[in-house]
Amino acid sequence: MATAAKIDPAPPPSASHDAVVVRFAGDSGDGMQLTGGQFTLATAIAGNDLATFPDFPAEIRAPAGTLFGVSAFQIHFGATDIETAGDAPDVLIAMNPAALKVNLDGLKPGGLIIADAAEFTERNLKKAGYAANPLEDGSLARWQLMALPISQMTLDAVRPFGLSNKEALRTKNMWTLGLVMWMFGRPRAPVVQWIEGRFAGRPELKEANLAALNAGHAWGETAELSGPLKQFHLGRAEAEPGLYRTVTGADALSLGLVAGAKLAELPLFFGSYPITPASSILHALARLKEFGVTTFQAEDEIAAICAAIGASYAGHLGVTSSSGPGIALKTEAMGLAVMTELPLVIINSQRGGPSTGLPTKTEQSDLTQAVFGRNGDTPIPVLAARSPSDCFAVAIEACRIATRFMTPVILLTDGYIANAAEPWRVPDRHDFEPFPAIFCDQPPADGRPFNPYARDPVTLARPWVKPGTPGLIHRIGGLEKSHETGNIDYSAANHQKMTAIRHAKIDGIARFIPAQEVALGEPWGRLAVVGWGSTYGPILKAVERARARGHAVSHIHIRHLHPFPENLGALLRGFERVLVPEMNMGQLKVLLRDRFLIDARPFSKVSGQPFRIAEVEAAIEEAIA
Amino acid sequence: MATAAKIDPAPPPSASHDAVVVRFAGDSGDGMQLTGGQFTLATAIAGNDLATFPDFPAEIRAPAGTLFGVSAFQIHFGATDIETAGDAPDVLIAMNPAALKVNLDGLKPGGLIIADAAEFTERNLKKAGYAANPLEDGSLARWQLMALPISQMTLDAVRPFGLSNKEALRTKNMWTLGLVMWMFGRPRAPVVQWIEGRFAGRPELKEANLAALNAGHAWGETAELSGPLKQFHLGRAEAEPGLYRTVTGADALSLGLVAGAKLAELPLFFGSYPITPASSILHALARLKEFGVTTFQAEDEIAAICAAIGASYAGHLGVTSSSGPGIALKTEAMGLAVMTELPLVIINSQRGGPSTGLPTKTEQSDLTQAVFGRNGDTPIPVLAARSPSDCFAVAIEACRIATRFMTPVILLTDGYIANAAEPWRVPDRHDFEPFPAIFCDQPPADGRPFNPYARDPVTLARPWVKPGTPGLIHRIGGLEKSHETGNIDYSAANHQKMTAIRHAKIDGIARFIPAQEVALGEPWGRLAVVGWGSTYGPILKAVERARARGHAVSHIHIRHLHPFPENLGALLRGFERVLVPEMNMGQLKVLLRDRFLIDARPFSKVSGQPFRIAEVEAAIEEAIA
Amino acid sequence: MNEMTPPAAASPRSTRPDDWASDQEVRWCPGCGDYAILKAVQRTMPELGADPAKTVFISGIGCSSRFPYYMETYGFHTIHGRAPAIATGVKLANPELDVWIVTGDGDGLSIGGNHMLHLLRRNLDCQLLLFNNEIYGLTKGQASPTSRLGTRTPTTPFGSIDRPVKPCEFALGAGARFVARTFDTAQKQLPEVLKRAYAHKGTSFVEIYQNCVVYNDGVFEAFTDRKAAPTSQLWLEHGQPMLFAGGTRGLTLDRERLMLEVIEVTPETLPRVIVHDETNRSVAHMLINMNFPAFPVALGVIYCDPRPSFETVVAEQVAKATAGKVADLAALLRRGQTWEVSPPA
Amino acid sequence: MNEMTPPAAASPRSTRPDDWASDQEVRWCPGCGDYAILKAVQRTMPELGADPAKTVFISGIGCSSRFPYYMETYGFHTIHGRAPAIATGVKLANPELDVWIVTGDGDGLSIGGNHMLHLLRRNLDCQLLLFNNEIYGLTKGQASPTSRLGTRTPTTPFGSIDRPVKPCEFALGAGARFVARTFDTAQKQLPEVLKRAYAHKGTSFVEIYQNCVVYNDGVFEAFTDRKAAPTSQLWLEHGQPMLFAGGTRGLTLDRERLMLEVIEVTPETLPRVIVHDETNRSVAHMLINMNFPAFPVALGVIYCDPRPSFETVVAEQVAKATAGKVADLAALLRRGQTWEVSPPA
Ligand SMILES: Cc1ncc(C[n+]2csc(CCOP(=O)(O)OP(=O)(O)O)c2C)c(N)n1
Ligand SMILES: Cc1ncc(C[n+]2csc(CCOP(=O)(O)OP(=O)(O)O)c2C)c(N)n1
Ligand code: SF4
Ligand code: SF4
Ligand SMILES: [Mg+2]
Ligand SMILES: [Mg+2]
Repeated sequence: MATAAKIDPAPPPSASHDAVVVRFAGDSGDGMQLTGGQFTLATAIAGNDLATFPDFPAEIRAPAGTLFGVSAFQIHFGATDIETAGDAPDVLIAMNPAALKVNLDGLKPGGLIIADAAEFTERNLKKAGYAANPLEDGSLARWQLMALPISQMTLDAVRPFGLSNKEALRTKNMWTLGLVMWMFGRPRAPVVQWIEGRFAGRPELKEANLAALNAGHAWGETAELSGPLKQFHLGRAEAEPGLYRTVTGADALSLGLVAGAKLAELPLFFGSYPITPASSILHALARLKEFGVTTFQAEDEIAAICAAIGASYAGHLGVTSSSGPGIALKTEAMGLAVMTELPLVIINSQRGGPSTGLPTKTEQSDLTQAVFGRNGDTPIPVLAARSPSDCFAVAIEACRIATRFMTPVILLTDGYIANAAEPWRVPDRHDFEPFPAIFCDQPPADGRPFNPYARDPVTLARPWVKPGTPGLIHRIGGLEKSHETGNIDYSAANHQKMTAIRHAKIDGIARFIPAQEVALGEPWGRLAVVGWGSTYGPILKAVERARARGHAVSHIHIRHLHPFPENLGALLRGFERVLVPEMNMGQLKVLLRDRFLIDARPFSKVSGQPFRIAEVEAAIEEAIA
Repeated sequence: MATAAKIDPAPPPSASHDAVVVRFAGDSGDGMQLTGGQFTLATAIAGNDLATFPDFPAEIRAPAGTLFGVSAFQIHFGATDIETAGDAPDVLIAMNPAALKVNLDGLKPGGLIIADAAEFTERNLKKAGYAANPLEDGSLARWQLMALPISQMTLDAVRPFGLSNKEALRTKNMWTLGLVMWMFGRPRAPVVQWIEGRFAGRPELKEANLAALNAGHAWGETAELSGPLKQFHLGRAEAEPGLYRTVTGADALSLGLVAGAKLAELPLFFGSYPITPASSILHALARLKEFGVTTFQAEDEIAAICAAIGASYAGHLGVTSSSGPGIALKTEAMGLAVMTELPLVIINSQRGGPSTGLPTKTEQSDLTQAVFGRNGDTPIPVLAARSPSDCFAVAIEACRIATRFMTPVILLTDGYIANAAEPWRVPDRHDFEPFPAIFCDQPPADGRPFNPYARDPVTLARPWVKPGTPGLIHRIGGLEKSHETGNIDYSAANHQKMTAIRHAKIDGIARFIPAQEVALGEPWGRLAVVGWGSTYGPILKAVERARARGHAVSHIHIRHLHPFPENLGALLRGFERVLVPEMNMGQLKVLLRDRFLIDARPFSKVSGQPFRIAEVEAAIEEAIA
Repeated sequence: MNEMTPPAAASPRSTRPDDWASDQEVRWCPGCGDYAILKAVQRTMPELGADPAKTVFISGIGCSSRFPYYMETYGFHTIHGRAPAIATGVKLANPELDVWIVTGDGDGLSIGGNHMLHLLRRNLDCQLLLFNNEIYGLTKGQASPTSRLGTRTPTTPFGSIDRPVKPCEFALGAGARFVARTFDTAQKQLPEVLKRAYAHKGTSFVEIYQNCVVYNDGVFEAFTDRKAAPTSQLWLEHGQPMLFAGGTRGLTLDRERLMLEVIEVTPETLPRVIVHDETNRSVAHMLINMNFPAFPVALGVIYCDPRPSFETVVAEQVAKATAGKVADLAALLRRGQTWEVSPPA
Repeated sequence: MNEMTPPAAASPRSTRPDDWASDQEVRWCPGCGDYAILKAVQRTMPELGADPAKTVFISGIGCSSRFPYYMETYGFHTIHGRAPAIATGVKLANPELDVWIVTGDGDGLSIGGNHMLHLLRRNLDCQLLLFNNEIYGLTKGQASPTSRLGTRTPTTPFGSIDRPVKPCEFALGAGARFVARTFDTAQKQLPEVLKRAYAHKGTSFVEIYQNCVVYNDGVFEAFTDRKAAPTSQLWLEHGQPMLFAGGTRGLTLDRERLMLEVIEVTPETLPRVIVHDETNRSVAHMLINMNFPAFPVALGVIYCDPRPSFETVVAEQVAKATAGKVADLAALLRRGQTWEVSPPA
């Protein structure tokens, strides 16, 4: 950008020069999620790597100015690989007193606060529980403070467009965005383009938003530069060549399902019932009818999974998706899918529990439920995505396993991944091997009766027959069935055999999945830090730092949680100690100890927030001590 | 009995002289369960110890003569401690060809077959899939055969009472019972008494049944005694002094709940939805209104548990009960009970799975579900009953833990225990310590606000307040709540704290339960055979035999499965090896390995049938080799 | 895996009742009303010109729900109460299939009431046969939601006290567009009702009174009995006056109290007898609510007023929403703003 | 643990609306119709002479289901759709409590439809308030079972195609004995309806149209609007003719087609106007099914015809079944045949 040359690069207020954490915080109505999203896009296009963490209240629209109505969006970006949304912000934008109060704790010592001074009115201060104005009473001395009358400056900037006061104030997020974009030298073009599209029908709003954006930007350029406001220069992150976009986990998962169905050459049937944070997948897929996607908003989660089972039975790729309480409701029907050996993908966007718990907070406390949570011996493969973009590949893998092995598959993601965004190299058609589904559509050649529970000797999958196929009429159901004919059979030997087969089929999947890799470090050493799911970023960074301090620590991140990759046991035995950081009370730990009889030690965090790198670092230090 | 003296005691056809296994098998319509039940009662009264195994078809009334319509009742009884229903029958009563075919496999070599020859007609043979009559073609040479025209002899005996042919034939089970009672010198008085009560309104049926019973008995007394039919003499089993009756697990569990509620000084609310094999508890309790028992047949399992939660909230002891698919449906609501910390007893009468599975067959495959099967970190104590009579004490223990610790409790029983009968020493009021429930009914003295999540420092239980209590108005729900006030609180620190408290409360129960005992053997040795639930009998007997052969084997049977007794880890570490026989694919094994990091080895049987002693014996031999 | 032969001819052929009987041994109690229904269905299928391979029977759990095993068609014996939900997935995935749901009073109205409600309001094209024996057969005789007040069962030893659901009334309340009622041994009329149900596009709700000989024997006898039939059964026919008892009695509307009334039919009173209009929802409610024996039991097609069926509307919306759109996955993946990272020079 | 003071006086005292407001901050969106309902309820409770400590509000999940937090009564915010089941346990355990259920169109009619059905047929004594905003508020605006055809939401981007449930019609079909309808801003009539609901012994089903300003703003405006009110609202009163538009129009029955009809009221036509009889179920169906704007929207108590309530019948049965029986646990344990094993001599 032209302006960049004019500015004297000053050291950023953060300790690190190649990555910065910015947190936008304001009232639910202040548009912080939108501001964050636009800044994310501009940052991605500027060539930084990044990770985001939207952190919004459970209420739809909480009363203005309250503490529980604060909505925040954090972004971590820089010239290096970014794997977490950042431990502690370098910069905090606080649009009102409540936003300041709720978010101050996390701010780095010496970090920069940009506050809308116009909103620090007596009324708002009181709502936030401040006795005195923190912008004035010296209580923020540990940080750098820029108190600007943002609301006022916005009103001035948009005056020409004749908006109501309320409408005019709504553009203050654009003013702020303009300022922050100037700070980090982000291109304004993508935001301009977005504003033009969004307000195409309301020219006065379009102009006002553009004006606010530009005014904020201009203010940065022209304001007194000796204050704490500095422009940062961050190099481009190194990235594999290719075409990039940003995706949230929910986006990538939806796209992965569409791609998975295409690779399987099947229409996709998605049965779901709204629930936070799973709904966004349903929302995304509902718009993709031209890709052969049928979405069905069912009356409840039971109907949703049952309809998906029905669709799979009829030859579609049935998928269902939910969270917490909704997943609990699906467990009976999961058993039916196991018994009838039909393909099915069950997506669990984990959130804080127990019960209704913390609907908008993240957690990984449904792993043991996924592996063990059904009546009977009822094995189901379990996969987990580790990051927003990873959701794409994991969704495809779930489709592959479900159709190839005729089995339900549970895919675990979580509230953090679902909402967080990161740059994603758009895959092309050669990145994934097709796995066309094979339907049995002919009776046996020799006139022998057709056996719906005859099995493929390699995968142990039973044949998939679409009702409607002449000559293959048969019946299935949830009662134990003869190991060949599929007719009801309660005999002792048959049940023993079928139980064994159901286990062997799922255990055997281990032979058809990639060997466990080491995410960072040697395949041996003093300590393996073993994780799964969305803790990938903090664990990787923490291990990186520990290694930088010379420790023989490696990071292993498991995608296939049931069955485990065949080499996992041997790999783990190559380490003296095993540490398992999880956002639960120690669930992967249970699986590892049971399976490999190794002294895997849990490191638990159950606060509804992702791990901080420093927390994992400290746990590593303790573990190797 | 007078007749006993007349008969020359002959060696029984079984190898063992102090215990015998008899299996009654016939068509579903032949009344075998009833016959078995009456024989059981007479046997108990005769002073033998015993165990039974009713084994009936899933169909309500299968077409006569078919293989799948065969219903069997096995009883093992003798002068020694009887802990299983017996590996292999010594005597098989086969009322038709299908009954013979289905049950012949298990019969001991040299065992006795008593068959109703009159039913071995061409038509019946064909229905059972016999090409030739096995009573005549020599195919039963390995066994001793007594083919009698029982139907014919019954018709002759009841002719005077003017019954229809159909009605008359219905009494043939009494003829058979009479014969078998003669064989084992059982007193007929209790059966006579039962017949008189049952047919009080139908004198002709009463007389006919009595006549049939006596005719069968007389036939034994007068028939040719040189054949395979011998009279057996079994001494009385040694038993603790006291008053005895027989109970099935379902009986004992129902009585235990009534007793538990009484010890807690609470009315009992039982919400359930019919399902095999859990329904019998609902049936039993529905008749006990005078004991302050409210039963509620809900529209489904979800409503059943929810109504029980509502009743507990209102100050009753809420209990719910189901099996397999029904338990799966309750998991969401269990989370609510954990979050709101209300007492609740959840009874799972386990049956064969997955899915609808094998409704009438037994299994213990819901243990990991009980421990892990919920969304979120949602700990619930888990108990298991080991025998029909043990159900009484375990039900009381479940009530105690639920009310004392303000928590749902899962009680595991299974289809085998539910239906099987054994002698039970009727407890008296001193056998169990009362544990009166304490309701909080007063606001804090000092005018401080009432905190529904304030805790008892010892048990960590929160106060139980009945709605209706003045001054203690408050609100609860399934969202995460502040650790004191119980108001909604999603903050990170609070969720971390509440998660920890919920775990600490349940883990802490370990301090208030009995230490783990050794069922048989030393608390150290080469091998610990560790079991839970209904495998108690076969494991005990197998360990007894192994010990008799000089092996350093002990039997440990766990009632408290979560949390484990505090000494369990140390106890198990005293053994070189640990073998875990289970009627599942290895579930307790998972818990033991995770918790104690010991190389517990599974021994699995998943056939819908209880273990045979010999199977466990063989596994022991292999494990110590 | 089974080896394959060359494709069989897939064209529908005419069938005989036997072609619809599977090789599975029928496992209901001797004398159970389910046998009669099975027979009637197997007899009717050929007349519908249906194709066994294109027919799917879907059921929940219960004695009644064993039905699919005995039909030589595709069959899915699912879980308790959920057949409507599974059927919805099947039919949305392949609208070409003839979908029949078989359920019981417990399966359909106790645990499964909610799915029934939503099936009916969505109006998925299928036939739903509810075998109402006013009891739980399979689990050995507990009270069901249709059991009459006072019914003594193992769970209601002192008599049932929950007021029973009226299945047809519930169906109408849920928005059903086709409601019919018949009984197991009505071997003449049952097939006719099945034909009408099959012809109706949308969810055809058919309540079939079914005798459970073991646990609830004879509860319907008072009106299903051959002797009682003329005076106790009112077989409805669209466009025909509501007559019974051999035409000697009829139904009329008491226009003051807005209620139905039974009248003796004479040439003078005949014009007062209501003519059955299947599309009149209000009259349907009244017919369903008539109390026996003060009134006869209304049987046959009580209500039929078609609306577009769910899977049709879904298909139409898909057609409209996708018109002119190309399913370009590569383009989809690139949607939104993208940027290029070029290989290092 | 809290320390205890001597027992407080438990006698009901007269209350003011403020006494019914809890100390919890109300967290609905500014402008949400839920506020008006809350206000009306808090205003009505004193008039009922109710006792806060004997009152329990039970809800499921949804914006509407947050209601109990704001009432200074006992409250239980349960799980999605299950409030009726929990309420059943509460009321059976303690019939003395005044039980109120608050639910939404999603909570009560989507996931919770089955429990609603069984609550209504059993007729548990409680008030059920269904806040119908024709949308899922809490989960951010997806279509609900009452959303109108064509409603565009994140899950129905091309318009909703499931035919909506009519809550009152469903309630009647489920056997409800009290059905009323009103709306959030009807601050005059809403309390009257609540009083009637409270007075009715049995399940009082009250549908309350409620405006969701964020996701479904203004869907009821056409008839709730003050200006439209006279011509669009028909407030029913038992024993009164069904008049609206300031008495210039009324409802009559077309006795040929057996359907309702709107007529201009003149002294001559007035006798033809139907007089509202709350106990007439058939007319209730017709009133509920009237299509707006061809017909006005029927409001107030549409149907009320009490039957014994569930917990009463349960209690009666218990009394009868236990009359003269003693709860002798020791005897119970000894029931059936017993034998004595004596200590070794
Ligand atoms: C989730 C679940 N709950 C309970 C059961 C047990 N169950 C099986 S069938 C049935 C009732 C069947 O009644 P109905 O639908 O009337 O069928 P019928 O046997 O009378 O034909 C019940 C409660 C089950 N299989 N699954
Ligand atoms: C088992 C379960 N499924 C889904 C959800 C998510 N959920 C919460 S409220 C709600 C719908 C609420 O709609 P409604 O009852 O109409 O209430 P409103 O918010 O409109 O007042 C849903 C789907 C949940 N909490 N639990
Ligand atoms: S129990 Fe009743 S419904 Fe079931 S098969 Fe037997 S007679 Fe028929
Ligand atoms: S989302 Fe709608 S229903 Fe919910 S609080 Fe906001 S306005 Fe009210
Ligand atoms: Mg039934
Ligand atoms: Mg709503």
